[in-house]
This record gives sequence, C-alpha cells and structure tokens, in this order.
Amino acid sequence: MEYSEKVLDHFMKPRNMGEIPDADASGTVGNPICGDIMKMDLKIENNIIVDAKFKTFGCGSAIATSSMATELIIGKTTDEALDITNQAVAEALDGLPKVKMHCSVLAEQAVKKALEQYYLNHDMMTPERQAKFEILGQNEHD
Amino acid sequence: MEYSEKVLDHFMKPRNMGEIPDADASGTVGNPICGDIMKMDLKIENNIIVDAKFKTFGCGSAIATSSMATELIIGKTTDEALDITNQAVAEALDGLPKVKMHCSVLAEQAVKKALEQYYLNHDMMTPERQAKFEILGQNEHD
Amino acid sequence: MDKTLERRIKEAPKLPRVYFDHAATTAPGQEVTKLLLSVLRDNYGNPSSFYKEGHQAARILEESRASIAGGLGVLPEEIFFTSCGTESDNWAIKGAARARQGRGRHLITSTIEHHAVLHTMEALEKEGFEVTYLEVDDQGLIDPRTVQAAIRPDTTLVSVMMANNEIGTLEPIDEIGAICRKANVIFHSDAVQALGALPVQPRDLNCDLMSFSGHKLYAPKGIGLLYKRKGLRIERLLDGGAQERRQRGGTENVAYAAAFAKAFELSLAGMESESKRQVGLRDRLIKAVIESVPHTKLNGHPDKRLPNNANFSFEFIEGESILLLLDSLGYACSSGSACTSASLDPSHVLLAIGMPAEIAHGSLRVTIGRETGEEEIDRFLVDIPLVIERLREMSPLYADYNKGKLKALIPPQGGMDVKMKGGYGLE
Amino acid sequence: MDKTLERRIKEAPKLPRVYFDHAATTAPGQEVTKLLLSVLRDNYGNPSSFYKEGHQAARILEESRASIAGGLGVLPEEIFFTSCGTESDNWAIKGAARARQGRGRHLITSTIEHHAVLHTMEALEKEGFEVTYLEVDDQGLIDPRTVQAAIRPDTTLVSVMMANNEIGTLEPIDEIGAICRKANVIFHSDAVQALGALPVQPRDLNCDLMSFSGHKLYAPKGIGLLYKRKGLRIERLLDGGAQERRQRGGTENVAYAAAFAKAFELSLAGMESESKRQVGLRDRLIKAVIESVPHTKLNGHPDKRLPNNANFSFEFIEGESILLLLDSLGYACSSGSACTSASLDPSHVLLAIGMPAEIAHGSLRVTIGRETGEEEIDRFLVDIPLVIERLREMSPLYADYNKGKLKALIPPQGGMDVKMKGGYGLE
Ligand SMILES: Cc1ncc(COP(=O)(O)O)c(C=O)c1O
Ligand SMILES: Cc1ncc(COP(=O)(O)O)c(C=O)c1O
Repeated sequence: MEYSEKVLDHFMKPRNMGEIPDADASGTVGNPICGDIMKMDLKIENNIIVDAKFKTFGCGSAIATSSMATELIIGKTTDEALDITNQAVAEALDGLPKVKMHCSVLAEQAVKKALEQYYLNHDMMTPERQAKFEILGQNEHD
Repeated sequence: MEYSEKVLDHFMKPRNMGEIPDADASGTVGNPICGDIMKMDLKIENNIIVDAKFKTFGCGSAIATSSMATELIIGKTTDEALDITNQAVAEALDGLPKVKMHCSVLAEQAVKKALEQYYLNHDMMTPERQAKFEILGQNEHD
Repeated sequence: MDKTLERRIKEAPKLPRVYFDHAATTAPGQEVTKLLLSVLRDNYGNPSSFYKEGHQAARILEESRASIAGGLGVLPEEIFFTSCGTESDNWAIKGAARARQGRGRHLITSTIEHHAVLHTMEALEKEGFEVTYLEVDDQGLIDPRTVQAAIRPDTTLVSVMMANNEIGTLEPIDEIGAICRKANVIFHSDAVQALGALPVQPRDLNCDLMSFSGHKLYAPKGIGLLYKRKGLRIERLLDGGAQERRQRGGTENVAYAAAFAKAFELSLAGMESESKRQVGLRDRLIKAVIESVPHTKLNGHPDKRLPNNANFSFEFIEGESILLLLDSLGYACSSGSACTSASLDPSHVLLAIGMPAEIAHGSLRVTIGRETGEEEIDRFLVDIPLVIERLREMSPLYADYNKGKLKALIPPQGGMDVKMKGGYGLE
Repeated sequence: MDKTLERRIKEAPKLPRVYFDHAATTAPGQEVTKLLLSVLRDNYGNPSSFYKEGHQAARILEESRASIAGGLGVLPEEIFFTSCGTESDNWAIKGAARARQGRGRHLITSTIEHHAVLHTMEALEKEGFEVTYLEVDDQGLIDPRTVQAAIRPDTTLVSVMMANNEIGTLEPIDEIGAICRKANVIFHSDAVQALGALPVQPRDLNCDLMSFSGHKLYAPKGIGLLYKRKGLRIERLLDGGAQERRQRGGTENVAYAAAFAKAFELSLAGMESESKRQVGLRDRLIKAVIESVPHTKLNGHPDKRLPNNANFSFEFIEGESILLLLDSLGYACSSGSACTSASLDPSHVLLAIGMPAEIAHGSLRVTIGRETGEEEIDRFLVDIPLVIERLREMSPLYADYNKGKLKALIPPQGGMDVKMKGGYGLE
C-alpha cells in the first residue's frame, strides 16, 4: 500500500492546518477508537467559504484528505462545497489506496458537518440541501 | 541415499560374476516383481568352497553384496560360510544405506539356498545346520 | 568384462557432466540468480511494511505477479505464490474439497498423478471423502469420457494433470475442463511439468485451479504458484497474516517470486523454437536407443508427450543399477525403479499403464533441457548400449532368456508402442 | 510549521537509511547470500535424485539440518524444513490437534499470539475444536498458573509463543512446558522472534513442537523450521513426496536451508555479546524517548523483553502518520496502528495488554539489529520529538487536551510501566 506523490505532499506540507478561533461553522467527525478524528473550521462570508482550517488525528491519508478538502472548498459557495464528494477529494490527490478510501469519506463528512451547522444556525436548511447530508449518517468504517 | 566407496567398487568391478556350469550347489533367491534376483553357484571340494559365482538382477547394492558375498565365502568351509550373516556382508562393504539392508539379506539367503541344496544332496543336514537356514523362510522385503 | 565400458568410465571424469534429469529439477539460469541476488541484497524489505523498503519489495512482488499473470493470460489477482508445486496441489485440492463439502464429498483424479495429488487425495479419504481414481490407457492417456462417466451429483472436484512427470504424456485437460464446467464441478490441473515447456493458458484449458512450480523451469526450488479463478472460494491451507490477498499467510519470498517471473518470462520468449529443438533431440534419442538396444520399449505416448521427455524400459535389468553406471559415465538420469524411490515401490505410473512390475523396475527416464545439445545425445548413444549390455551380462533373467527358459516380454526389436500382457509368471 | 523538521526531512535523503524494523524482517547477510548463490549455482541437484548432483544436494541439506540441530541441542531427525514460520505454526497446531482429536478437541493458546497461530486456531474452531485464549497482564506476560487452570481432560495442545513480535515480551515457556508435560498435553511454542536473539533449547524449554523462521535472523524470507520431538506423531500439512522423512512433501529448498543454517550459526557465534550490545542500545533508546517526548509510555515488559525491541505509545496521535514522517526522515519502523495493517484493526496485542484503542493507534515499534549502532540511536533521538510534536500540533485531541477539555491517559512524564484504565470516553 503506497501513497501517491500528491498525498505525500499534502501530508508533509498540510495546507490550512490549524483552527479558526471565530469560525462561522465547525464540524468534528470520526472517533479516536477508530483511529481518526477530523475537525473542520470554516469562515463564511456571503455564503462563500473564505477560509477553512483543519485539525486531524489520523493516518497519512486522513491528514492529506483534510488538507485537500480545505483547498477544494475555499472560495466556493457553501452550496458548491456541498457537492464535493469524497471521490472528488481522492481524485484531486491522484487517488488513494483502496483500503484508504474511507479516509476521504471522513473529509467529506467533516466539511458537511460544518456546513450543516452553518445552514441550521442561519435557518437555511432546505429539503434539497438536507438530502446532501445523508453521508453524515453513514459509518465511515465500512 | 549414497553408497560407500566399497559398494561402488564392487558394483563397478564385480568379483566372481558369472556362472559355474558344473556347480556342486546352486541357489536362486528373490523375484523379478520385487526387483531383485540373485543366483549363486558354488564349487565345493572337501566341504571347502573353492569357487563361487553369482548373477544378479537388481540394484547396485544387490550386485555389490553378491560380489562381496562370493569373496567372503571362497576358501571357507561350508559351515564357516553358513555363519556369514547379512550384517557381515554389509560391514565388509563399509555399510549399506538403511533402506538397502534388505539387499544384504538377499546375499545371505542366496549363499544359504545353495548350501542347503549341498547339505541335502550330500545328506549332511543336521538339526544344528538346519537352524541356520531359518532366514530362507523370511521375506527379504520387510 | 567389457573393455570399452571400462575405458569410458575411466575417461568420464574428464568430460563435462550431462544433466538428463530436467523433470526432477533444473539449474537456475544466470539471469535468474542474478536477479534473485539483487533482490535479496537491495530489496530485503517486508512487502507488508509501511516504508520505502517495504513498498519497494511490494512493488517487485506485484510486478512479478503481474508478469506471470500476463504470461498465463489471467489476472494478477488470480495468481498466488506458494512454496512449491506440492503446496499448490495440497491447497487447491484440500481447499476446494473442504470448501464444498456441504455439497458433496466425492472427488475424481487419475491413477498417474504426482504423489502431491495422490497422497493429498488419500489424506482426504481419511477425512471421509470418497475418491474415484480414473485409469489410463497403456500410453498414459485419460479418456475424457471416463471423467464424464465418473461425475456424480456429489462430485465437487476433478484433478487431472496436464503433463505426466514420468512418462511425459500430455492429457486432454481442455476437454476434461469443459466437461467439468458443464457439470459445475471444479477442475484442478497439476501443470508443474507443463509450465515452461508448453503454452499454458488456464482460461483456454477450462481450469479453475492450476498448480505450478518454479524449479522445473530454471527458477529455484522452493517457489510455486496457484492459479485460482477469480470468484472461486477455497479454504486456506496456511492461515496467518494478510499476505496474498489474505489467502496464504507467511512473509513473502520476494526474491524467489521475482526469480520465478524472470524464469517464466525467459521460457516464454524462447518457447516455440526451444520446444521444436527439444522434440528433435528427443525423437532422435528415442529412435536410436530403441534401435541400438534390443528388448527396449518407449513408455508413454509417441508424440502426445513433453518435448523433453524420453522414458524407456530395458528388459532383464533393474533401473537403479542403470543409473549407477550412467552416473559413473557422467550422466544424471532417473528411473521408476523401486530402488531409487525413497518409498521402495516401483513407479505407480508405470504400473498404471499396465506394465508388469518386472519391466517397471528396468525403466530409465531421460529428460533433456535447454543446455542439452546434439553432443550430449551422441555421447549418450555410445554409452547406453554398453551399460545395458553389461547389466544384462550379470542378469540371471537374461541368462535364462538366452537359455530359452524365459520368454521375453519386450521383443528384440522393441518399439514405440509395445503391448505387454502379464509378467514372467515367476514368483 | 517547524523549521527544524522541514530541514531534517530535506537532508534525510542524503543520509543512509536507518532500518529499525528487524522484527518484520532482516536483510540477509553477505556470507549467507554468498553461500546461497553458490548452492544455487553448483548444487542445484534434487536431493532425492540418485546421482552425483543429487547426492551433493542431499549432503548439503543434511549438513544444514545437522548444524541447526546441533545449535538447538536436538537430533537432526527432529528438524523439518518448511517454507516459513507461518507454515510451521499451521503444521504444528493443525497437525497435532487433528492427530489427537480422538482424545479431545480442546486447545489452549494466548491472546497475544501471532496471526499464524490465532488464525490457525480460528480455522480449527470451524472444524469443531474448542479453543481457550489465555489473557495476559498489562506487560504481556502469561501467568503459567492460568495454563494449569485451563487444562481440561480433553485438552490436547497448548501453544504459547516464546517472544512476542510486537511488544517483545518473553513468556515463561519453560514453566508452561513443564505444566503441559505433567498433564500429558502437547506443548508448541512459536519461537520465530526468539531464534537468533536468545538461546533456544527446545528440550530445556519442555517443548514438543517449536516454530522458527529464517528471515528474522538474517536468512532469506521463505524458509522456516519445525522442531518436532522424536516419537511425537502429528498429521502432515503438505502431503506429497517422501521428502523430510515423509512428513513434508515438496522438492527441498536446499539453497535456503543452507542459508538458514549459516545464518543460525552466525547468530550463535555472536549471540552473547550482540545481545548485550543490543540491550544497551535498546535501554538507552527507551529511556531517552520517554524523557524527551511527553505523554509517552513503553509497551511490554521493561526487561523480560527481546534485546532488540522497543515499543512506545505516543498519546494524541496516530501511528501510520508517525511512520510516514519517520520514513521521510530515513527510518523504517512499524506500528500497531490499524492503518498500517492490511486488516485495518489495531494491534490485537496492544488491545490484549489492556490498552485503550485510542492509545493503541499511536504505537511505534522500533526493532534494532546487528547493523544498528549508537549513531542511529542518536540520530533517531533528534528526530522523534520533532515528529511527535508536529503530529500533535495537527491533532484535535491534543488541542482539546491543551484546552483542558480532555484528560490525558498517559501522564506527561510517561514511563516504563504506566497503568491505563479505559479511554477518553468519547464516542
Ligand atoms: C511471532 C511470529 N510468528 C510467526 C511469524 C510468521 O513467520 P513467516 O513470516 O516466516 O511466516 C512471525 C513473523 O512474521 C512472527 O513474528
Ligand atoms: C507433476 C508434478 N507435480 C508436483 C510436483 C511437486 O513440485 P514441488 O517439488 O515443487 O513440490 C512435481 C515435481 O516434483 C511434479 O512433477
């Protein structure tokens, strides 16, 4: 099981690692028993994600997908960000080893967890949006 | 499974190979289905084995033990020859591989088969001698 | 004693050895050992490990697997490395039989399989399986119709070899495979002797499982392969780590895997011309031996046979003594004689083709290889009549034959297809 | 981002690699590969063959066996070559269990065995055997009294490893063996990690069966040994030819057998001083890592442990990411993290010693070898704190800890014997 250059690059030099003290939305997924936790902080202005920061406890691909996910969503509208799937994150990293695909699910979940909070806080949750949060009910480990 | 130098020597240059047309006694043991037959011809004068010749169908150790057996018995009295065991033949060859010990039994049997004929023909069989022919009842393959 | 033979024995140590036992094992080629050594030195990592050395080793392992799969026309995930042909046979047969025992406990094989198959079958019989052993004809051929006839509703597995290791006969496994497929029975074939010598394409041959061994094609002893059709589930033989897609535990022998791949690649590259060359040598050898040594027959099929295999029976003499004399003349050959097998039984294959035991003891197998040239054949053709003559001189059976006391089972002119009925009737 | 770490990662490719995963596998020594190559080239014969090349190969095989037997203080006929430690474990356990199933179908092992043992036990459970898994204490030790207590009238086999491959703990197998002997129960020990590192004398250790693997002691991957006490009958795993005293079919891997013997001989020659040297390095490493990295504990026993093994838990971070950074710094290490195992479960050994899963994920195993010197340890001691710091910086758990939201399970000062109860209680 070997990582792509791009995964390694994002692991070694993670983009947007850290926390946003005054985040507009924040989501934490995973659990330490399973070996991965991802926390995603978002700064949102006019429904546009102007900043994102993550902290991750987990393996190399968990860290790399967190990092890549922040890059993919910064500058996007919240609704655009909602459409970013775990496959998109994995592809942006030139793929992940098969046994590691669940880590990319975690990244999608972390973004969505934060966005869910944002929509709910701002009373913006609609049925169409709601449908896109299904993944949060999923267990990332199967 | 490897043969001693001595076995190889007797196999390559068998002593006393052949037949004695006017043999005083002759014995054939073994059978072709088991893969070995030994025929032993003896020339006996005054109860002394003055010549012995063999023919053998069989493996290297069968041929070598035949050859060695003839060497051991020539010049001996028939009673002395009767005391030559398969172990003695094997030892004279510097030993045989374990799985090949049955071949030395064959050599002892061939000599005895001939001597039995001799004693019977000359009405010389005694109970003490008879006891030494027990091996002829044995199957050489176990 | 024959002077020519003595002289040739004396001169033999000055001549190169002639290795005529390629069916037993082959000498790893130079390219193969070179690669092997470089893997041992530079790629000693554990393929399961999570760092550079491990990844490198994993890459070599998977490249080797992919290259082999390519040569066999199958998927890399259908190839499993094992430690030898025997392990592959055991795994395939026990694994399939045990995995399907819910459906039935009847297995089919032939009487001329390698001990790795036959003794595995016997072990399964002790577990309660029932095994049908198909008979072969006097050239060692299995009639596919007998397979068809033997299949029962509770039959789960048929195992028939692609090429016999003793007499070289090639079995119609594609037809047998087709019958099995139709009957929804797993088909395994031991192709240990075929790989490297013949094109082997498991799919075209309708095989679900196939066993191979490296040391028959100039890779080292101690590496084997199992081809397992994708989707087919069999039980594990070696439980343990997650290696080999969780199907076979044990840290992988990366160096030998690479060696196997290289050896297979080389064999494929030269197969067509090498096969033709060997058939030429083999046929010349067979013809000349039968012509120059009376009472000699060929065992196995005249042309449905491995390109490198010649197997003779010389009447009136025993095989081990032939080997001993040949060895002292510089040749490495093998025999079906009881005396050369650790089991002390004459070859079950020779008995299965209907040969009387007394003839089976006098068999000689000559298996040539890629180093064999015309010179070796020429040299052998000088020596073999001397050897046989010498041993016949010593044989009481030959003496009896000459005295008219015994009828020969093989006629003086011998042949490629001598029929034999019964033995001498001596006991 | 930490500048020192970046700089060291940049410089690492210019430095030699540091191989710290000797428990996973070792690089074959030069003397060993040289011998191996010479056997492949000059002694390629099949040991069962009846001619010069065969006899030569057989001689090498038997000399290798005798030399190994000598080193173990046992008889040559008690040593069987296999293809790996996994095969030896499978053979010993399945072979003994199946051979004795008439007497009983209860087996005993421990929770910290290698998968080659545990998965074999699970396979036997599917066959209807019952298995008791003995628990270990928080340093990985098995109390022999629990063995005594677990033995029942229908117990036929106990299998307990000599040294654990992950945490290095040495088990009191001599005492366990004595208990088994008294109870007339077969005792098998997986000594794969012990051989080459510690004196191993099966007789003194009261073992009936013992498994070994070459690649842990600088022989290649793909050769193992089974010690089987003379007179003990177990079933075969590989049915086939008459090799290995008819107990294991398959043409023998003569080259690797010779390599194993040579590697074992070399390990014995230097064992006492090398062991002392490694213990020195190991203890310095353990002490310094715990001192320089907060919230760090040693796993396993402080001194009843393999001379080459150090196993740490670093709180708040995950093991695979430690390995990745270490790899980029030039180190090859291993972790009990789920993410580095193909099975995706965290180490069953770490869980068995009572470690909460969240801590088990952050373990690091450093296993040194005979090429390891003080320089490697010094270099590692510079890098490991940087690695841990960097990953903790990224860790939301560490952030929570710093914010007082989470209680640490390993105290800041860490230690050689930190007791842990339960996890964070997060879910
Ligand atoms: C304790 C233990 N047992 C068994 C094995 C299996 O050995 P092998 O990889 O040679 O099958 C290993 C190593 O992998 C081990 O550490
Ligand atoms: C037909 C056949 N099957 C199986 C085997 C066993 O292969 P290995 O010796 O690699 O176990 C051999 C050769 O020995 C063979 O010729």
